[in-house]
Amino acid sequence: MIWQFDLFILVLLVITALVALKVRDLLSAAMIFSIYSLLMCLLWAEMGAVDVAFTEAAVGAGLSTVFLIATILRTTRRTTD
Amino acid sequence: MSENLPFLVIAAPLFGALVASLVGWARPRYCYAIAMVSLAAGLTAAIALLVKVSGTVSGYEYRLGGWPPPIGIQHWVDPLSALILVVITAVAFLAVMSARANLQLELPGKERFVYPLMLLMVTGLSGMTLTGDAFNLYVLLEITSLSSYALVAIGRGRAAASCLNYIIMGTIGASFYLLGVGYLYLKTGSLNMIDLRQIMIAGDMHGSQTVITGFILITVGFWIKMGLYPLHGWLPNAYSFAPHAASNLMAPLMTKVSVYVSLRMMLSVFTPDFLAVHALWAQTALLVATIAIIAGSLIAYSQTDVKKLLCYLVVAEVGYMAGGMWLMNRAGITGTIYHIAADAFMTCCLFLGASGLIASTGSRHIRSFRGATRRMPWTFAAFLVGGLSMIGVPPTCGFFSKWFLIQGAIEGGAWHFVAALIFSSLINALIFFRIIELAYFKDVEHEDDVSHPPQVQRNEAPWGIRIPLFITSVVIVLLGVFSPRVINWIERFVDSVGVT
Amino acid sequence: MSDVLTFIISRFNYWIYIVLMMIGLYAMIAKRNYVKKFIGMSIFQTAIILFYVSTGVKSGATIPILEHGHDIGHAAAAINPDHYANPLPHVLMLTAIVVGVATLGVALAVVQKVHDQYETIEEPEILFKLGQE
Amino acid sequence: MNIQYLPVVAVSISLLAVPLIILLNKKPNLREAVSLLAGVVKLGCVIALVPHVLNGEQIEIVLWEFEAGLPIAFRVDGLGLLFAFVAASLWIVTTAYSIGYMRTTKSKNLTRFYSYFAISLAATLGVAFSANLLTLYLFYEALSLATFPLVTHNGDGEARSGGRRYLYFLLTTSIGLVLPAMLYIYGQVGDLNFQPGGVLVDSGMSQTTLLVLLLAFVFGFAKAALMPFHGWLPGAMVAPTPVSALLHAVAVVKVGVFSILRIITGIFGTDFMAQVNWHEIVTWVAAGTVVISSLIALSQDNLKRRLAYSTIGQLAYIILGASLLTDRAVTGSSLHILMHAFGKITLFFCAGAIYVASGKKYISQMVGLGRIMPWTMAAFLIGSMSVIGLPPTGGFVSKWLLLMGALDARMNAVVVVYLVSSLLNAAYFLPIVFRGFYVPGDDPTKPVKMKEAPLWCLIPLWITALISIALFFLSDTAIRLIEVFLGVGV
Amino acid sequence: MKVFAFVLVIVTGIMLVVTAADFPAWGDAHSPPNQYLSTHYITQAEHETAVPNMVTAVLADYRGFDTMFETAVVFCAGLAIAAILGHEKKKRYVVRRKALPKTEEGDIIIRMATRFLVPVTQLFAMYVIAHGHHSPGGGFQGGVILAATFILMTLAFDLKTILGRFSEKMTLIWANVGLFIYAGIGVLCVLLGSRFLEYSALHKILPGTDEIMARSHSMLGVEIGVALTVMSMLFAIYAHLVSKGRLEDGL
Repeated sequence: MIWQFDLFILVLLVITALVALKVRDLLSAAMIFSIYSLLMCLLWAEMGAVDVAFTEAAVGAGLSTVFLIATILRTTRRTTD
Repeated sequence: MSENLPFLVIAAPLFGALVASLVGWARPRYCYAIAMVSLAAGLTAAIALLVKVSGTVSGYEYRLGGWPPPIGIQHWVDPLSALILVVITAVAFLAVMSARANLQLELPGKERFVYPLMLLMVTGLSGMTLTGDAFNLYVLLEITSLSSYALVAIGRGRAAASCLNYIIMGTIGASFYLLGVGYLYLKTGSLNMIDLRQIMIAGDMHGSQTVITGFILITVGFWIKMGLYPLHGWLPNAYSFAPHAASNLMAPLMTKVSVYVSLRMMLSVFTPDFLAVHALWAQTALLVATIAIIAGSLIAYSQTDVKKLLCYLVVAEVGYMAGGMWLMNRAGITGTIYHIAADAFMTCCLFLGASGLIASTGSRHIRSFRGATRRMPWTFAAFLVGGLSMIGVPPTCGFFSKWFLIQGAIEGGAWHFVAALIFSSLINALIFFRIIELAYFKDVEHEDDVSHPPQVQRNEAPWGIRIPLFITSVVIVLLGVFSPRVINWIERFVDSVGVT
Repeated sequence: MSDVLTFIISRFNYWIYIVLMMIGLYAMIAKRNYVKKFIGMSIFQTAIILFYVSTGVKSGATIPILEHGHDIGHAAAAINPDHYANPLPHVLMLTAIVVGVATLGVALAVVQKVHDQYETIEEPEILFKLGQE
Repeated sequence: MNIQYLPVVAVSISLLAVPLIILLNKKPNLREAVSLLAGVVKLGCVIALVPHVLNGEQIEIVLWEFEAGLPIAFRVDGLGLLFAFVAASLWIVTTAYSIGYMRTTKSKNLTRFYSYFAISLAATLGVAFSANLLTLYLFYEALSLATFPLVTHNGDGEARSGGRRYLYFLLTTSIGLVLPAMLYIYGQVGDLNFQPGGVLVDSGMSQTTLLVLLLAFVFGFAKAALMPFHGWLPGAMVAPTPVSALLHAVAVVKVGVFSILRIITGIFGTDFMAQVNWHEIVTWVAAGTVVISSLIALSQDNLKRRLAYSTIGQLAYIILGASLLTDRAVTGSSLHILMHAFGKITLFFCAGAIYVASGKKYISQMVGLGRIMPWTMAAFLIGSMSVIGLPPTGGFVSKWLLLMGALDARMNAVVVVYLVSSLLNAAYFLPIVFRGFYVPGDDPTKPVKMKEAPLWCLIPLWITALISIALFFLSDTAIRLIEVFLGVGV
Repeated sequence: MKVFAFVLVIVTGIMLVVTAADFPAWGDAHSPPNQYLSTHYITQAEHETAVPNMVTAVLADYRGFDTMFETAVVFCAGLAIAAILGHEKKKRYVVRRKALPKTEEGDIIIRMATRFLVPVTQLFAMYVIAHGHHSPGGGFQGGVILAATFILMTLAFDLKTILGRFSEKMTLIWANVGLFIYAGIGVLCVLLGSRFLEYSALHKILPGTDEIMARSHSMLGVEIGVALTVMSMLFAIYAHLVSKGRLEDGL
């Protein structure tokens, strides 16, 4: 376990979370959220929680994002928010 | 087999949901029968469990997977949970009994989803009552919430829009609870409720900041879930726009079970001693509850939509229980527990009555009560029993819970809470007498024409709604008449956790 | 000074989890777009998961799978609990992840239904249209 | 049959009659016969109890135990029996009267009317026989709810607003004041039974607490219509006259004062009250009510409203007497429940008879009425005399005792209040009779034709008028009952 | 709303930050959560269940009741979404086709790649399910991967085609089968005279096992059940979300 690496991911996590909520394009937001999940999964794997990381990779980065994209394409992509 | 009763209570609706979802694909008509059978089985098992618990000293444990408690998950059945379990299964049985008539009118063709979801919800609620494991409770809470989101969103019109708010608030509440449990886990290393209490007492952790924050998170989380006043925003819209079949089930049960869990956490996990240390909390909570009661009653009084009105009454009633449990004396806690049971039946009766009214008049405006005494005397009479109980008229059960709550509040010196309880009784009286007045008088247009008494068309609610409605109103009275026995039963629990 | 630094660094996970959780909470309440709200909800939930996983970490420990697992009963006597990460939070969080994705799915389905009815997924616009009804 | 069950039968007989009344919806004669029959049985039960109570027997029965030491129970004592006798006997008379009144005015929904009437009577007797405060409270509330449909019987806008006001007043005060006070006492003392010495003696409550409790009860039992909580009574006069007569001259309002008497004698205890020394506040409130309401009554033109204000004044008499705490005053006030009931119901019956026969509601229209309806007006005179307190009517006895009681208490101001108010009573009743008999009608030249009310109305009102006179001579038994209750000799 | 949310977040945040100072240090092997139950699971799991992956052992055995409801949550979500988005009047699933369409527009490379990838991925998913006892993975992860292969196919071909192979009805049936396997194993234990989900009772009917191995084997059964439910329900959720419940055309 390398705490510098840990720190790096943690900071990146905050940044991706903020960006995902900030971008005006929902599709980008979904993709950035996917990156967030992937980083999270990396962090957990590095903390020794391999099963959780595995699940998060499949679910957070994979399925959640697919669900989000499906919804965005079925509704609207733009937002003023 | 009798050893396995706790599991039967949960498994009956769960298997019912599975079978109903399968059968519903080909033969939606059979779903109703399956649901009724499985709920009846659950109710029977719950009653058997009650009988079984009455023979034990303090309670009865059931180890799932056969593992001893802190390692595995444990069901803990004591007088309190056995009582609440019977209430839940009984109310669920009655509410689902009315579902067919409502669904035929509202959502024809969706039976195959609605019944399994209802059954899953009942599974979750019964599980929450039984479980002795803090994390297991979260999972069951989520299954309950998910099915209730779906049951709300399935409705027409504004249902979906109000459901979005419900999902957000519900998730915040559940997540707060999860986080609170995490804090306790961090400090104690255990998830079993009884174990948590013992470790906290043994390690003298009641002053620990982590435990305190955990407690606050859990309490606030369940305040959101039960819809205590400033956090109630989701409740009126979600329950009033949900299909009647769904709101008949959700309104009586969801808030009550949240109250129960909150109480269980306070008494069985954190112990009254812990709460006594932080006197400020009790004052704050009582103040919030007082505001909730007053605000809920006043808003209810200003409503013209019958279901909205009932929803705000629920908000006020939640204030009763949230305040009552913080009185932390024997009468207060007894009153709260009795009120959980009483209010479940009362709310069920009122919602059933309202749905019957809407089914036969097609309107949900309060004016549709006009002339109800002649058009639907039986439906209205049963509805009225619920209303009188809400006001607190003996011998309905509403009187006795109020009796104990006020007594507890006087003992605890919480005069503002006494005032709020009385105030809300009065407002309830105003509300229901306004309805009675509408039902009695504003019926016939040709009032002056004495020689030809107008022929009023009988327009009772469908039998499918009327039968459960009658049963509920009878139960309300019986619960009142047999209140000494129920109170004795509750006091057995209250004494065992050391509330004085 | 170094004490404070160690204190801060040793709990860095916890600080970040709080920041992420608050970001999520803020988004759930203040964001107007419902998809954004639900992204916020997912961030909120993963933050809690991060907290749980962090409680189970032991410095210098490995993943919670026995090393000589294939030969059953072989090294059982010599298991040192400090060598393996705590498996319990992992189990709990597996469940929490599933619950999270299930909630997200239901929420998004409701968003689609609302979009069908009101042609928008922005909260103020929905409220406006509800007011017009 | 065991004597214990008599009070239960007395209370429940009218409840049992309700299903029969509903079943006989289509057969008015039978329906009313059932009502009368139930009334007779009820009165029989009550009278059968009299000798037992006079012998000093304890008649007590626990119906249902709500919590350990807190039962729903009946206990018969002199005061309760006296009140029960008033209510039960007048029910029979009123039922007979309402047959005439309701049929002549062609009222509708008579089944509902008789049913709720029967329920109200059950609740009234329940109050009379209550063994503890909880039982009393429950029947008190039941009475409020059961009389609501009667007050709003006409169903028009006026009736509804009057009924709403009625309910708001009664429920607000009873739930808002009596219930918390009762719970507080229960929490502190753990006993709500009416006991001769009161239950609060050894409670160690502070003076302020006791004052608050006393005021909560005195004002909380708003059926007693003590000012400023009297507003519902004139409003409730929109009800049909039989209702006003029985409920608002007898049952409902007397339940209010009866409850206050019970509180003073059974919960506080007269001796303890005297010790605590707060009773004078009640005395002055009641005295004020007596004078003010009499003055307001003078200014009323609507006959029923004048009677209503008169009732408010007479009720305050009773409370005033009770608050003096001397034996003779308390006896007098208990007796006044009986005497005033018969006098006032006669007056109400007359007002109703006048309305039925001539359609007149206002006193200013009643000029020369004595020639058209001599029998009615003669009865009115007797009723007035009883309320004013002139011999040979029952009212004289009770007022005399009250005056003596005030003298015993050395409250000369109260003596003055009694005398002044009696004069005022005379001032607002006697002119009606005088103008009825001696001032000629609109057109003196026109020959006067007698047009009396129907016999079903006339006979009951003469019965009550005659009983009013009879009570002057028969007051001994009543006084004995009260003495047994108080354990004193006057 | 924004100001309110901001204040709320700051207040909650401060409360949590203050509390975090009270936490045991991060990575401390002697903090309460890492001592009490953790020690038992780490040292005893293999003795008691014969599964070296402690996560699987805790998930499927010690806390098997949780996991059953976790599966039920997925099931519930699938039903919920079908209920919310489902359209009643239309025909709900298309006629089953024998083969994938040969000539359609779209990227041939993607389709060919999918054809190669799907079997391999599904094989891997089965490995993940079956090998969950010894390596990271298990029923849930495997189920998600299986669902992902179906989603991949809908992306490469189209939704109708795939629904022809794996219709909504089939997803419902398989999801039910999955949960029935799980709960059924639990009930079987009851019928054999033990408590719910007490797998050791199954050694009476599983040939050649003792109580411990029975636990290990039952866990595999349970994992398969989880995988079936998760696979079919997640795919059904996707199918509904991507077509707004019409189940006709996907992305």
